[in-house]
Amino acid sequence: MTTAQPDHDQARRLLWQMVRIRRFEEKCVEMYSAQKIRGFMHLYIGEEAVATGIIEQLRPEDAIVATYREHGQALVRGMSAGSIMAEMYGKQEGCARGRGGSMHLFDAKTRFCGGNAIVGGGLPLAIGLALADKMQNRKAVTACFFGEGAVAEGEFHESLNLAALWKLPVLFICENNLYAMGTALRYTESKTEIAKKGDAYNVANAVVDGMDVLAVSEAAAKAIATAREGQPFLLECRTYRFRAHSMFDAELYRSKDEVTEWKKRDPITLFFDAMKAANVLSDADYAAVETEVAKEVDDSVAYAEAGTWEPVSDLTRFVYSEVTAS
Amino acid sequence: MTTAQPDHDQARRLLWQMVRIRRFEEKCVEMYSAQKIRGFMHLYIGEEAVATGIIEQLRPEDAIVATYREHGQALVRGMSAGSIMAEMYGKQEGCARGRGGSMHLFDAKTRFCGGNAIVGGGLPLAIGLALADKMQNRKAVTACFFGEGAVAEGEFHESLNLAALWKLPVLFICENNLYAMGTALRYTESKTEIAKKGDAYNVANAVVDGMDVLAVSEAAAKAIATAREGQPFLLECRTYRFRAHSMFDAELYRSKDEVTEWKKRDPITLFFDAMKAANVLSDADYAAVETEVAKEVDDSVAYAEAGTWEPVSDLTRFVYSEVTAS
Amino acid sequence: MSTTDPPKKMTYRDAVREGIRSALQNDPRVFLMGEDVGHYGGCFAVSRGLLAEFGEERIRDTPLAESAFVGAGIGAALGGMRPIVEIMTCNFSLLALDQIMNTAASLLHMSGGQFNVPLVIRMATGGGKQLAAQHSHSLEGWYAHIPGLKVLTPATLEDGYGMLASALADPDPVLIFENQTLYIMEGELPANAGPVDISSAKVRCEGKDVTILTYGASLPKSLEAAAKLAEQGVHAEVVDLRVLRPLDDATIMRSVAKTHRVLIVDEGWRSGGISAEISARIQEKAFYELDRPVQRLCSAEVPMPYAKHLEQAALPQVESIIAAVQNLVRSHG
Amino acid sequence: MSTTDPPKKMTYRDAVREGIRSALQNDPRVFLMGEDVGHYGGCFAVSRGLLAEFGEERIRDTPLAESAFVGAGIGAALGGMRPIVEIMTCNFSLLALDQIMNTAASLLHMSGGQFNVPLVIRMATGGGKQLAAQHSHSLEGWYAHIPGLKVLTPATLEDGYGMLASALADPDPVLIFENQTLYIMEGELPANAGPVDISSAKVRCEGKDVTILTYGASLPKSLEAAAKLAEQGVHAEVVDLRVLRPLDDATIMRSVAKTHRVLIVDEGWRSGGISAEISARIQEKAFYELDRPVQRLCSAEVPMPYAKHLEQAALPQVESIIAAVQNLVRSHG
Ligand SMILES: Cc1ncc(C[n+]2csc(CCOP(=O)(O)OP(=O)(O)O)c2C)c(N)n1
Ligand SMILES: Cc1ncc(C[n+]2csc(CCOP(=O)(O)OP(=O)(O)O)c2C)c(N)n1
Ligand SMILES: [Mg+2]
Ligand SMILES: [Mg+2]
Repeated sequence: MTTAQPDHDQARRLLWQMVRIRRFEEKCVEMYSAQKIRGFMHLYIGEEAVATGIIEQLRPEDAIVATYREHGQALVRGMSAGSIMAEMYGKQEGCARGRGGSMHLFDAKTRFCGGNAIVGGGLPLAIGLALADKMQNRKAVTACFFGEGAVAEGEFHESLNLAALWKLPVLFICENNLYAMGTALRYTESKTEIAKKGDAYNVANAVVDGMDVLAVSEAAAKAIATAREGQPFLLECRTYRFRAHSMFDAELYRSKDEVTEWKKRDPITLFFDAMKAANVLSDADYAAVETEVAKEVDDSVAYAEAGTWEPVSDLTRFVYSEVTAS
Repeated sequence: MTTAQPDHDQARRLLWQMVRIRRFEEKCVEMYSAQKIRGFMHLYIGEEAVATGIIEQLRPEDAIVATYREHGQALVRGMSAGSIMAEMYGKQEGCARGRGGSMHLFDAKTRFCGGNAIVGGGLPLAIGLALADKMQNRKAVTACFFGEGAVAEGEFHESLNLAALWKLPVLFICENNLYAMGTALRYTESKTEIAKKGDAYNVANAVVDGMDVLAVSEAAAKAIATAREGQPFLLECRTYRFRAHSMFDAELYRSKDEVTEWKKRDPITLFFDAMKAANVLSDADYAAVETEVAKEVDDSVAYAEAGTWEPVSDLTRFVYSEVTAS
Repeated sequence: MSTTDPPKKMTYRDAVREGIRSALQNDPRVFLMGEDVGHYGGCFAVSRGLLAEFGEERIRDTPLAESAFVGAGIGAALGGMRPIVEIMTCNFSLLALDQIMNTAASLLHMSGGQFNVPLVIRMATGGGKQLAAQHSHSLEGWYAHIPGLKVLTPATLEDGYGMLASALADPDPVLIFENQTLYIMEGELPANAGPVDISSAKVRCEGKDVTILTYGASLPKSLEAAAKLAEQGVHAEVVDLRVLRPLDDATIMRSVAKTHRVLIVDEGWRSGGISAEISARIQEKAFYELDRPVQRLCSAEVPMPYAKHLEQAALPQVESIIAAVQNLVRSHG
Repeated sequence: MSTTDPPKKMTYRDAVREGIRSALQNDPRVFLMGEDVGHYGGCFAVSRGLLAEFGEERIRDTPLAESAFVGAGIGAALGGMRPIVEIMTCNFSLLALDQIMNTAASLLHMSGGQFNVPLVIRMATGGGKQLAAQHSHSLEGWYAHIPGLKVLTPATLEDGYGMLASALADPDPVLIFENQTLYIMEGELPANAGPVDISSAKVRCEGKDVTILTYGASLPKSLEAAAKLAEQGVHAEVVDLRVLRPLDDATIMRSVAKTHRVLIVDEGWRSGGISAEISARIQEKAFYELDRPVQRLCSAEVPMPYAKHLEQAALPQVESIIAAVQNLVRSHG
């Protein structure tokens, strides 16, 4: 850890957010096995430092656009674990009434604009959100998360150009976990330095160790400050997913050793050990966080279990709006 | 002219190609006014050095993918002026039987693969042609022409990446004439150095004065050699169209002065003056070229006029193939 | 403007431009975005003059990047703006189809009703100008397949002018298809023109013998055909569908119940086009009203050829409409 | 293999894989290209094992760049190869629609017959696996609107295996839609399985009372419904359309002439879907054979919801097919 030390409360909060993601998703796996959750489900385990480091630096008025691997972003942003779990159960108490599932979490209150399962599809949306903020003189930033796989899509190119051309307050966050499903970065990019691609558009850029939550926080703070002044920023976070791509993945494309190696840099352990060494956090803190989180996760399951099924007669609702926009 | 001098025959040929394009298109304008030609027609006048410099360096086995502004490419490639004029008349003697018109010239014999009117749409096609050549161990290059407007499209990005990733023999030629219809480059690219964009993909690149046919030839020779070895190349040719974007353009977006200024660098005059000064070409050469070309152009009109209309009963032909592919 | 002012003579193009201008004047959230809408004055000169009047922020030239600027329109709509996105021709809209179907049309549903998308996309459509296969498709009927979208096809000056305001007032994504050949159509716009209804079809010409259901550039052709047929004593009722999604079944069935014979005239391709849907619905809802099977006159199923005689042969024409009606009235006694 | 060998037990997924393998073995021009077809083994495990067998050149993992790799497929086809391009699901194919419609489907025509495109695109389609709105659309019927394309919907192991070879032998672009829910279907593939006809529909179950026209994942459901209906004395003829473009009108009309009552079961959305086209054609070509209006049972017009009970309610089901048939047989006496 090379960056400035957080104080106890700050450190505890970062730890808490990362542990929330971890334990929540472990529970998701359990519930998937119990067939309470279905469809495609993508886990963020191993990548917790990224969402945590970045979203903790955002303001309430900022917007977020995420991918199908967005449980972490949603939790850190402040969406309730219950509403997310209920969503994955398909209950109408879910954050998208059970219409979206794991890949399509939404929350208008916190400007959490999804949950987009088209790789690269969120980037143009982020451009538009930022444009709207700019045209209405709001000092908000749009944080747009995507994987390194999305970099090959035309939307990446079109969107970075627009953001720079129109001087939009967008923070592009590339979660470079080295694989797009089972395809390694070297099979998808002729030039594998992602951040550098910003240069082609005059988009300021940086690379950060995505396993180090303090490094991410610091990089995010700078990047967000740049974006808030109307200069888009591309932040590449080098990270790794510890689990399979989704629940259907036989992981033929990477070795156990590679996974083991990366797990040695578990973002939670890494952070807690450093904080303990620096006497910022104690084992008791850790235990308390775990207890707190365990309760939250259990509650989320209880909430989802208690949830109700939307009546089938409502099937065709939400295809068109029920009220007229002002 | 900074490059090596061509000999008399070479110089005469370059001059001849450029004059062919110029006079042919002037005739096209006449025929458009006479309502013999309709639809969208885009002129290459002013840009002749680009197609000439590049295509003269290609081999018969190489392929060409061009845009809707492709009369020049087609002529230099060796398609007959008559078949092009007849195409624009809509006659069945046209190179696409009158089905394509000005924007869709095609010729299988010379591997002239169109004539694509979707901006950026030709680039993926070029990738595929080059891939086919590579997989079949043919040492052919695919030359893909597009305007600087196409650079903003996602296909540019996706295609350059694929070309470099798969080491394909593609020469990307960006005809940077500063405008995409009426939109100046500064309104479409956050970073206006087009060639440099190749760096984001590890695609070798260069900029060349597109009004100087010898400079283009020299740059093309190098670029093609690189491509033939399986390394794609991006060549930006800085040029200018002397005419409106198409026949429907009021040219509100650029000043007469700017056009006048560029016309001082007319590629034909520039080249002939230099060749004359170097005693490579004479006024008599020029006059002979003009006479030759005038005849070719007149013949093309005669050919088109003598052409026939495809029977309406054949309307639905060529939607599906009439023979089974082997 | 008072309702007693005389109507203004103008083209359909002018009417569309006036509609855009009025929307920009009335609502600061409205802006126009697309390729060449500003400095060039619009590919079809629709937006000429608007840049000078409203400035670069609100008449926003975009790079060639259909997917991104349509997506940006969606995002801007979510962010509280009311964007009008122009796509030059519907062929190019294919580059943005992912954004249109997977995002614009789906977002409200995926978000459980939280994120509606008040976006308007205008695009030119149709053949007849010898622009060949990549500039001449008629895809409005095809788009009408997509739940979550509304699809409008203004075919009169009033609709060219007034549908935009109604579309902007709609909370959900609305696509407006302007047929390229209509831009030069001349007519009169009432001085008090304003937003028009965007939920119903309209009978443009009353008749008792046969119903012609049509829209877009085929409307004037159908009206001309009806006038000529009237001279022969055949009275065709011409219904302008106006809205292809959702279809106004009531108006359609009312006319079917009156005439018992139906011809659908559609510039789109026949197989799987909007004409098929209308035919199927009439069968489902008015089968026993039909004296004859519903007939369809559509464009030939070819990517549009450039040559004029072929292109004209590919499209529905006054003569072919007349022939189809005569056949329908005559056949099977 | 001799025709007397016993049929092999396998899944539809295996059959599709065997079809690909056999194509790769038989023709050096054939290669498979798409996202995760190689190292991952295919999103739906269809191509598992093929990379090891055929190597990286012929089992070509692509970056996420649908437009470019579909376009590259077109170019490779022009260049003499026989590419099989896989798009993971038909929702993602929207990113490549420009290449598919404006190039693949149009090139032969625009070039006056010079450049045909022998390209095969395979994609997964359909709902039923709780994958929600961006992974569950059924767009095969929508694609069938496009002239220049052929559209296949294999619903049996034989077709899953054999349609590919026929598609590769076709000189023009062919799209093959594999319904996601069929991959786990078990069955037998005859030892002498080979290329199958790709121009005709097939009667999968004979019947005299009513015709069920269907395809894809609705075929097994329709057959199950027919079996149950038979127990009630209602004999439904089940026709597997197999090819959505061009439709095999002859087989359809033959069945209509036999039963006089028709139900179309289509997992696509209703409005403007292939069901509409079939209904319209039957009306046009067999109006006086119909005892009842043609009925359609389609998916609800919603972007697919995630929740299982809603998704199942959105799709045609055995029960709803039975109910629709009963209604058709009963109604109007
Ligand atoms: C346009 C599109 N193509 C393909 C897919 C299928 N798909 C889902 S996730 C994924 C891999 C994406 O990798 P990356 O962007 O690196 O994100 P990660 O999953 O690693 O977080 C693919 C190919 C998709 N959802 N959208
Ligand atoms: C995808 C797409 N979008 C828009 C258009 C309309 N259009 C035709 S040419 C053109 C300008 C292209 O400019 P550039 O690429 O610089 O080529 P130039 O015409 O200058 O040679 C535009 C916008 C199109 N044909 N295709
Ligand atoms: Mg990744
Ligand atoms: Mg240009």
